[in-house]
Amino acid sequence: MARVVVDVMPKPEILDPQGQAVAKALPRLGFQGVTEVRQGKRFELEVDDSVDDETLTKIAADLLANTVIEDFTVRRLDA
Amino acid sequence: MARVVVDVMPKPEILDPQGQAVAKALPRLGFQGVTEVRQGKRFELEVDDSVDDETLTKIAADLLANTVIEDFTVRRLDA
Amino acid sequence: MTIDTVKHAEDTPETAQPYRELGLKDDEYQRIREILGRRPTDAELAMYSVMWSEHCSYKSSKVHLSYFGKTTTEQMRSKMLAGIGENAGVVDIGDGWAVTFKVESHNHPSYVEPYQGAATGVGGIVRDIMAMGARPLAVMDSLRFGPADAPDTRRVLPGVVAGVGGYGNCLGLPNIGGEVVFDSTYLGNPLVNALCVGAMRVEDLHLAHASGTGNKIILFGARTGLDGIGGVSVLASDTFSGDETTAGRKKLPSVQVGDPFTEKVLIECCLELFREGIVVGIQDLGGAGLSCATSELASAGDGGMHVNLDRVPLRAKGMTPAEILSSESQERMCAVVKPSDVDAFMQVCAKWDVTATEIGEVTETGRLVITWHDEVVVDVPPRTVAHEGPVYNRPVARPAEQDSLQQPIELPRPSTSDLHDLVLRMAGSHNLSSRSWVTDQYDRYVRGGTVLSQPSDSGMIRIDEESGRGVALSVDCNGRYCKLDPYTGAQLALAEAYRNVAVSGATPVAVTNCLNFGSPEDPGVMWQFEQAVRGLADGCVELGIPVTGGNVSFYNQTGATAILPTPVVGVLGVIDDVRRRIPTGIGAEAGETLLLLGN
Amino acid sequence: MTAKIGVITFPGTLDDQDAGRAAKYAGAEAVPLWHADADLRGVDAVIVPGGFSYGDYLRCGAIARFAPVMGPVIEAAAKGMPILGICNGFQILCEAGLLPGALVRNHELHFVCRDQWLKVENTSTAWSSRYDKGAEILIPLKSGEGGYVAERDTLAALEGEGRVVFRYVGGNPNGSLNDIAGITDARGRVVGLMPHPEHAIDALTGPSDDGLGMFFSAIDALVKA
Ligand SMILES: Nc1ncnc2c1ncn2[C@@H]1O[C@H](COP(=O)(O)OP(=O)(O)O)[C@@H](O)[C@H]1O
Repeated sequence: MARVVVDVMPKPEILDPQGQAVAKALPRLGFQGVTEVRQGKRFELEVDDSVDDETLTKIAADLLANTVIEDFTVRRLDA
Repeated sequence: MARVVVDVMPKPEILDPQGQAVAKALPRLGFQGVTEVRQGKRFELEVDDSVDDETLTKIAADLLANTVIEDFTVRRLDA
Repeated sequence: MTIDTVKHAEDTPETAQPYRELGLKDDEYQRIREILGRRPTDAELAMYSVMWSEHCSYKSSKVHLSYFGKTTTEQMRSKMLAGIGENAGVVDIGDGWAVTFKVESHNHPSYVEPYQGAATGVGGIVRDIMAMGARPLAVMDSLRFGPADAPDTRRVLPGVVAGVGGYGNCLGLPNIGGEVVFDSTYLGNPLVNALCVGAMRVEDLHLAHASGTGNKIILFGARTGLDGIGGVSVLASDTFSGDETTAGRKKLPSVQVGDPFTEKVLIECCLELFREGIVVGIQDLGGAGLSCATSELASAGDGGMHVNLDRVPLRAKGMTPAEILSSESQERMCAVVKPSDVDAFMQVCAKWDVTATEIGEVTETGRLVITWHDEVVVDVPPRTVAHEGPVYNRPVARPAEQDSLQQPIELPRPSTSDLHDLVLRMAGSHNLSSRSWVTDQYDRYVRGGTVLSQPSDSGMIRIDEESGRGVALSVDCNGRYCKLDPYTGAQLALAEAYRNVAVSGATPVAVTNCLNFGSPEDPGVMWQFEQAVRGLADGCVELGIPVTGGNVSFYNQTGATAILPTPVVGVLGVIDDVRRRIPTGIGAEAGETLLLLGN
Repeated sequence: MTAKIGVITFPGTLDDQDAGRAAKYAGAEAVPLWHADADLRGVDAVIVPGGFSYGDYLRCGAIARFAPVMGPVIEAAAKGMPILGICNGFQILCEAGLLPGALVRNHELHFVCRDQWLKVENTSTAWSSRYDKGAEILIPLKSGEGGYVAERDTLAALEGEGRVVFRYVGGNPNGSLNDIAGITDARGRVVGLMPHPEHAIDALTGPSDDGLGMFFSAIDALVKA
């Protein structure tokens, strides 16, 4: 068994309304000094040891991320 | 300037319809061996050096996560 | 970075320019050189190429669309306050109310990225309606996909429906109807046509023009980013290495991401600006971004315009003037405001937390001059960009296969047991099954004025809460009929939409359309197009209601195969009291008599 | 004297006009309240209407709950003012801590717009006294994040104290725990629900006029007070 994390973030040049909403809200709530916010997704997967890195990348690219507008990274956590 | 990542995940006992939907879809797409999926959010913040850890935790707890249903972690990335 | 200024262009007449990559033909490029008396700058080339594209210039359709104007009589025009050529058509519906409506395609973007493509399609048509001075009141969507069980349909359809819903729901516009059609010709070319309807008091009608020397040009709404830059990136790639953060970045995805929240706030902000009476002219930023907004405003105005492009608030670093002019960032508007009203304008924007920036002013030079840090990068006669683009008389030829298509086939009379099976098969077919999977994802209640929506034949909304005055709308088309006979097929689409509106109790008054066809370079497609336009126009004369606007989408084709000719027709009807609407459905009471009308 | 019911508008609020119209249909005066004003303009009750405040991109209601107007709303709630949160308003009240629990993505991940039957479970709140206990009412539901969740103890307390006001019947549309459609605070003055009573005030524009009962109930509660 392994624990895998896939992080999916909007591509840098793509508009991120979610991150923007947070960035705009912070000063209103009295938090200064946060200059940029981007919001993406984090997936935590439990996978059998039989699942190789290539498969994980395919899962991320095909299902978890929309590669037209998002980038992703896959990493195994140490048990 | 520092880069900060806040990960927000649904609490283990709370229903996670999005993670469940992914878990269900995987075998249909021919991917075996993924036994559990949870979906949360990942925030990437650019913050001035003046922003201390306590403030970051407050931002995460007050705004980025709803602690009734979500857990969060805050970490600074090395530049 | 070096910027290609007008002066630089004059000094370097021989510089090779990537006009072909930008979609311009040799003779079109030559014409630009003649108009300017020199080679265009990068920024000018970006502007001309996008404004002279099929999508913006209607260069292949113009000669045919003029038939609408020729056939519209004074009688038909009597209720029309604005027609073809404006952002959207406007009709007088009585009691001092004016209604504006239009349908537009977002086909290709929805294939590339279904959710965002469909979402920004809704966003774009809503801004068109807003630019007339109206409050948007409802949306509809007319959708076509490949076979329901094809893998690509499974990718495209859920995303499109979620996108239409996601954007419209978040904007607070009820979805009051539409279509979902499946046919194999749409597999690589799904159609996403979105309609918006809005209303205003007659005296609040706004037209897009920049007049009054000294008046200020204000850009407001979202910041400008690298959205939809696509082809324009070729302009810089020669000169710069592929560093992602500066100009010369690699080819960017021409995908725009919508932000419906920003648009909702923009709507409320615009309506407040209209109420305050401080807007001289207004234009939405659509397909061709600032290129379109500045050249169209200037072209429709009475003088010239000067724009300081470096004032435009940007979202990305290192954008070039060409990129800024071509950016398709969503949720932006451009207004012309008297200098004495600028403060008041800015205050309203501040109340709604909308970014607003004065980017230029109306001049009396008769030219559109755009500067970048005090250097002139564009200096053009605005009409040559916006209204005097190329016009093509493309070859038209009736396809040879048309005769065989129309061969009558002898069909055997079905037996009773055949009919039973047939009815079951039809009821279970993808084209006739329930649409609730789609419509259940759309808010039909928001605003509290929806009187009819799914599963009714037409959508109906109340406009005046006191009197109950309202409008009904239906969009329809059967591409298979249009393939058999585009002239009659277009008339059938018109007749169907007309009937759907009439049976709800409303009186049809106006027509809009979205003409989705294959490549205009195929004479057979051009023939379908010409026939459909004539059929629709002649049908309108017969019914006595005018076409007030529309949209043309060409190049819907995969390889040599075009989509079915799909002239989607929208009909608007007026009802003086929505309480007298006629709901769809039979069998509400026992003993009802069923009558069949017509033959 | 006519009851004054305040209706809050946040950036991105959509059903404020509708909530005001419903209050008027029931005979109250509807008073618009602006998110940026820390003032309730002397109203007797408050409705936090539906929509997508700030786009709801982060989490529904997460940003709206910090708006200046929410300060006095929280104070007024403590004093027993009737407060109704509808859909996004319900989410905001949960985020603000005026109601327990939270709302998550619908279990099928789609936005759902449908005419929904609800069972009225508690008729002693400020917003439900006009209904008969056990009555079934038809109200539009339209939301993408309407699944009610709470920790086990919270849920047990809500059920034990009879604080579930409305329950979905005829199928659970969004995966809400215990089919919960709406709940109340301990005193029965603050109520939040996902379905939209303001869209069910006239059979012309809604599936029924069953929603009017909530607004009449509030006016009754104000007259009694
Ligand atoms: N894409 C859509 N968006 C909104 N409403 C739709 C859509 N497709 C169908 N509808 C609505 O669903 C109902 C049924 O559609 P349809 O089966 O095409 O009806 P009909 O065959 O009577 O035109 C109609 O009220 C129609 O407006």
